[in-house]
Amino acid sequence: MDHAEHHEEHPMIGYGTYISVWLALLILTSLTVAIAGFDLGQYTTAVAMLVAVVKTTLVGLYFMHLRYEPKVFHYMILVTFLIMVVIVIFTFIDDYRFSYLNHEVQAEVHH
Amino acid sequence: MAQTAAELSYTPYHRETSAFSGIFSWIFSTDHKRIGILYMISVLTMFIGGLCLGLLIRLELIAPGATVIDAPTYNAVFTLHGVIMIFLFIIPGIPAIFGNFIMPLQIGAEDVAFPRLNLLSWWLYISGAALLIIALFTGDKLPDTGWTFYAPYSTATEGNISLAVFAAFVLGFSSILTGLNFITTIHRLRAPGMTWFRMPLFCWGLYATAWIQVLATPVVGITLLLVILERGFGVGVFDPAIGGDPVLYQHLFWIYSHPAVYIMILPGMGVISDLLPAFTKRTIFGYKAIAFSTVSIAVVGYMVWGHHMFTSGMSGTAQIVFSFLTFLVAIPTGIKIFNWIASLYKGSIELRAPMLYTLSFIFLFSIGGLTGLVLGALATDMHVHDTYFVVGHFHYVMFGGLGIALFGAMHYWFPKMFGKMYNEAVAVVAWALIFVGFNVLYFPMFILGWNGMPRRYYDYLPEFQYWHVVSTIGSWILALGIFMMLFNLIRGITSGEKAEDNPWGASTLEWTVPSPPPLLNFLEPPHVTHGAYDFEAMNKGKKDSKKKKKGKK
Amino acid sequence: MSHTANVAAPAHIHKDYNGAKIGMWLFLFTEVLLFGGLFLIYAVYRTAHSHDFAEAAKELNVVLGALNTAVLLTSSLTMALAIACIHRAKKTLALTYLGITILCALVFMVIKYIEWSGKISHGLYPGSEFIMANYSKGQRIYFGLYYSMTGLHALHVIIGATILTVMFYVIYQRPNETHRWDVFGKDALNGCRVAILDKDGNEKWGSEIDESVKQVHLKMRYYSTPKRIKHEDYVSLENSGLYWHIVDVIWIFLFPLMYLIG
Amino acid sequence: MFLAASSYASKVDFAFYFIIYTSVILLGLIVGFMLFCVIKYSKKNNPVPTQIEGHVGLETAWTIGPTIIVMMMFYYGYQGWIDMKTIPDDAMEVKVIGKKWSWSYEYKFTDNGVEKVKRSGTLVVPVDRNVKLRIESLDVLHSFYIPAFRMKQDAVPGTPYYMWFRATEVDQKYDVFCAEYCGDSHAYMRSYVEVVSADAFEEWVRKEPPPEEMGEKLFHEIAACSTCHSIDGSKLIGPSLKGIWERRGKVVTDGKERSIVADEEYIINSIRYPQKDYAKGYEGVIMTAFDETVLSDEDIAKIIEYLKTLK
Ligand code: HEO
Ligand code: HEM
Ligand SMILES: [Cu+2]
Repeated sequence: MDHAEHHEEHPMIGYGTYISVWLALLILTSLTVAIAGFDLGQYTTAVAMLVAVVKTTLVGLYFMHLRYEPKVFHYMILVTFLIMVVIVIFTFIDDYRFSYLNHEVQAEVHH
Repeated sequence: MAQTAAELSYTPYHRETSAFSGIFSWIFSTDHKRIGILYMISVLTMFIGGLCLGLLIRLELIAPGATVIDAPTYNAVFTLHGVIMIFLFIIPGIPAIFGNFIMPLQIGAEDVAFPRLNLLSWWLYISGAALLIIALFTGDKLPDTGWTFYAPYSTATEGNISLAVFAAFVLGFSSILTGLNFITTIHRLRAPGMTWFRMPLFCWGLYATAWIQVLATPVVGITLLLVILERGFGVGVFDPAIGGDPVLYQHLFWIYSHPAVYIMILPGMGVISDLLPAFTKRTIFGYKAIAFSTVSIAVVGYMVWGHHMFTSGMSGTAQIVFSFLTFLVAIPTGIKIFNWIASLYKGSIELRAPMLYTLSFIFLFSIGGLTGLVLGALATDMHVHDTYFVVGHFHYVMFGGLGIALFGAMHYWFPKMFGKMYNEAVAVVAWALIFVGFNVLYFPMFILGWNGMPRRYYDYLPEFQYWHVVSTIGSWILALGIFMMLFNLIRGITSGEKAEDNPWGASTLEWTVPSPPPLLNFLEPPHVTHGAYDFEAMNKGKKDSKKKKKGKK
Repeated sequence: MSHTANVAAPAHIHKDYNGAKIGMWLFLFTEVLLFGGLFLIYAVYRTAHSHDFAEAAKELNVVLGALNTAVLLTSSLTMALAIACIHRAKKTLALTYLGITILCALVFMVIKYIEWSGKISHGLYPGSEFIMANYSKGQRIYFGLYYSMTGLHALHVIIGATILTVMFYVIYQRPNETHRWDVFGKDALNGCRVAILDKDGNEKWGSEIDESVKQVHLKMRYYSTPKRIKHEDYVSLENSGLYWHIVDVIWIFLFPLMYLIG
Repeated sequence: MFLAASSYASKVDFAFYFIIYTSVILLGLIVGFMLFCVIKYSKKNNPVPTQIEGHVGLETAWTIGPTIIVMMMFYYGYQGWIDMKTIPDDAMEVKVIGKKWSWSYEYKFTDNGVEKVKRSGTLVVPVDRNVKLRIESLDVLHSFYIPAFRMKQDAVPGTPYYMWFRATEVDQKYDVFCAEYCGDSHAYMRSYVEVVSADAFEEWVRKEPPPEEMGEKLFHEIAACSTCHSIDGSKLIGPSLKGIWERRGKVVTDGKERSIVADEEYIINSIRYPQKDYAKGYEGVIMTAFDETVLSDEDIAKIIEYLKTLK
């Protein structure tokens, strides 16, 4: 309750900022589409994901005002992000999920 | 006892009038205390339902062959027993009942951050329970997958799975709302002076739990949704006939359900950390160590889910990694146990009923946890996986851990919630029956499991009968104790003696308000100046305020 | 003294602006992890069947997908602008932007409908005989995931649009403010006086609270001017906005993962 | 203690007893200390408590101590397991097929240069010989469990998984269970391992049942149709097959009822695609589908011959 009294008003964000962010987002989208045209092989997805992360960061920082929010918000988002990473990494350690599905593989551990 | 001025002039929360009357003043109330009571009634009702199913399982297993029910019924009974106990009893259990009632009092708040969401969460709980019951009476065959809903059995069986799974989904939502509410409450509504490290450890337990509720439950939500989609439309992600991988289902299920076991136990551990100081009259040993171990259990708990899948056909590397990390979880848990028993040292110990539950928690949970290590070790789990050893393990940790902590909490906070006292002698006898019955019921399961008795078996080989009979007898002793305990508490509500504001002489904030508390909890806004278990400061504070009062006169 | 505090208190709990936002963000986390589960499944199968996924993705129409991305990004912009306008107490402009946002949601759904119905009419849906007969395991899973993921996302678009419509109505209703206090049973209020004073402090209207009064109900009308705008006026709009943006963010990932695999 | 009859069973047991004994000691110390405190520092004996906030040294000790202990537990667990997971190259392969609700086994062997397959409802293995199991499932998850060997591996439809063992005691018979819940008769999905001498094994593999008995063997043991279909008219999970041959009956196809005659075509379809037509009264009861890899066309013909005898 002690926090309630002094909630900080974040500065007014200009319309211009929003419009520039929007333009950047549109440009990044065209970039992804364009890149998909070239054949970057295994990097295509990596680049597409990188662009998606940049876009998300823009949306988060400006449209969702994260730039102006207290630190707690940032920590909480970090925790969620890390959990997501942990879940993916630990599932991927079980690499039988990829090889087994298509063809037969030995179940032994090779040393 | 002479009534003080404060007592004369306040209305306890349950007498407070509101826009609604009668039962509606409860089921539409947004008061965290009323919602806590609503949860208490509904969760305990579900518990008794699950308990009866458990007794039925045990009765069936008293002899090999058909005894009282047929195989499909038996399979539905253990499925329902598991689903009810997990989703309707143990996960909501302590957070929804005592988290709701006690936590805002402990941090000096008037209510939780989102009272209306809190009510919605209860309604979702009730809807989930109702859906589950509807699932029993509709469809061709009862749901019979076990509480784990493993694919592809769950996507193919003719049992009424979709509705049961949807019920679990709704209950997950209810759990998420509770978690979200508690995190916000603890962040925003702590009273002036209530710093993080002055919070009672119960709040720490709830805080860590709430994060798991928020960050793990959605994963099982989507998994269960996919099971429904699989049944309805054949999307194929878990169905090998279409191209899916059933083992991936297990990954997703346990990504939630292992962290969920810490949703179950952390609030219980919080209760124990609160009860110990109250009955030893000394500060807890290693407050920060306990707080940090709570958080680290929650964190490491995210990385061990694979230990449920050692025989499922997971890669060798994954098995080694998951086994290793499983052992790491034992360390913070051990830290808690050691700090708890150190908190007994040089205390002034009073063996009241809640304290008896506390001590038996430490004993039973340790047995459960230590047998968890047998399961976590690779070689031994290959043998005991899916046997009664596992059944023994999880009843010891869930029932012997959280269940017993819940019983302890029910006795400990009883006077605060109802303003009455139960009969101490009956409470102790009931405790003794529960403690003995519990061990007679579940300990034989370790022996059965080590000897190769698989779980979810309707029938078994004659050589297993001896320990099954012992176990069944234990179930009756346990049930007797539980009914005695419940009876004693209900009698306490109807005709118990009036309780004081702080009958145990405990040090946390909830004991500074009248029993039962008024609608907005505190007659005067609290100002916290010392740690949760600082008995010296508390006693000094009391003397000071007495002096002040005298001075005024 | 203490009892007046009791009565006034609930109002100020709800004023915890940061609390409301934390709650919303926590909810967004659950949304992220809900989709996270699907993305995890996607990642596993994509790794296992990368070739099949690329083949199957050719069935999707990149132009429509890109168009929908642009539509959602634009709607995110107008959403942010609507909030910025409320900040500046420009109600009509805010409503206009909000209207455009809702319109974008509709356009998105129409395009989605065109895409889905086109596919379904070709027999491209999970469990169809066509798919079972002509497609490999990996491709079937791709379509299973395509429908599950975009379907769940579309559901979120619908929910989001509904919330925004409600917000539209709520803002439209402003500046009527309703306050309600239950005084029944609060003995401490007995004998208190409720009054309206003019700017010189003269009482223009007043009344005693006695046992017969059960509730005090105040309906106020004010005009939003930058000075008068309070957090309560837009925290719910901001929270709806946050929800809308997360729907957009999920699409930002879905689009390349579903449409652009080469 | 109960028997341990595979090469790695003793390592499993060692890990088990290591963990159990360590745990018993720890638990004993914990309970002992608790009881000591409860008595020594009871309210009566110690009315004034001493406030002790904590102790860094102790805190460190009971972090490091347990860490060492659990690492040892992990290590022994790993030791036993790595043996189970390292399949010797010279192992003889046996295919294990799980389905609702029976296990069956297939052995490949060469007889005078001809590749042959032996099928059985009991897992017969030679003593002291490495046996590699290729574990498959035809319908849902099962788990192949031999307690005496301390061995378990899930059978996952769509993917084969491997496990191995070496039986150490000759002329023994051990129980095999299914350890993964798989439906109504899960508890009855049992089988046996018979450990025999090497010579006895060779003889057994080569011994074919007379052709006219093969249908019966398939029905009762290998395909184990008999777990769900009785031959005496009683109702089990599925309809009884007593007098099935050329019987007239009603089935439900896509929700519509139609009449059929149980001729050869109908029976073959019922085995290959059981979910197409449901016998009336058994709608929705899922039977395992048998494809060519499990029951060849000749096998089905033999089964039909057998069914003809069930009058
Ligand atoms: C409240 C719930 C709860 C809790 C807290 C735990 C805690 C633990 N569990 Fe358990 N579990 C729970 C509930 C379940 N577990 C299961 C299954 C399960 C399995 C899979 C078994 C299988 O299917 O093959 C493993 C490997 C474990 C391991 C552990 C471990 C290592 C811990 C540790 O957290 C325990 C830590 C505690 C310890 C170690 C004791 C106290 C410490 C002391 C005394 C200090 C000294 C200790 C040392 C030096 C080591 N569990 C299942 C089965 C699900 C199903 O299949 O249906 C359930 C429901
Ligand atoms: C008198 C009380 C109880 C009895 C007699 C009892 C008995 C049993 C038995 C015998 C089984 C094994 C069934 C089988 O594998 O065939 C079982 C399963 C289970 N029990 Fe209990 N139990 C009781 C209370 C509880 C409580 C309090 C909880 C949770 C807190 C619980 C949770 C479970 C779960 C999750 C399962 C697994 C169900 C499944 O396999 O899907 N039980 N119970
Ligand atoms: Cu676990």
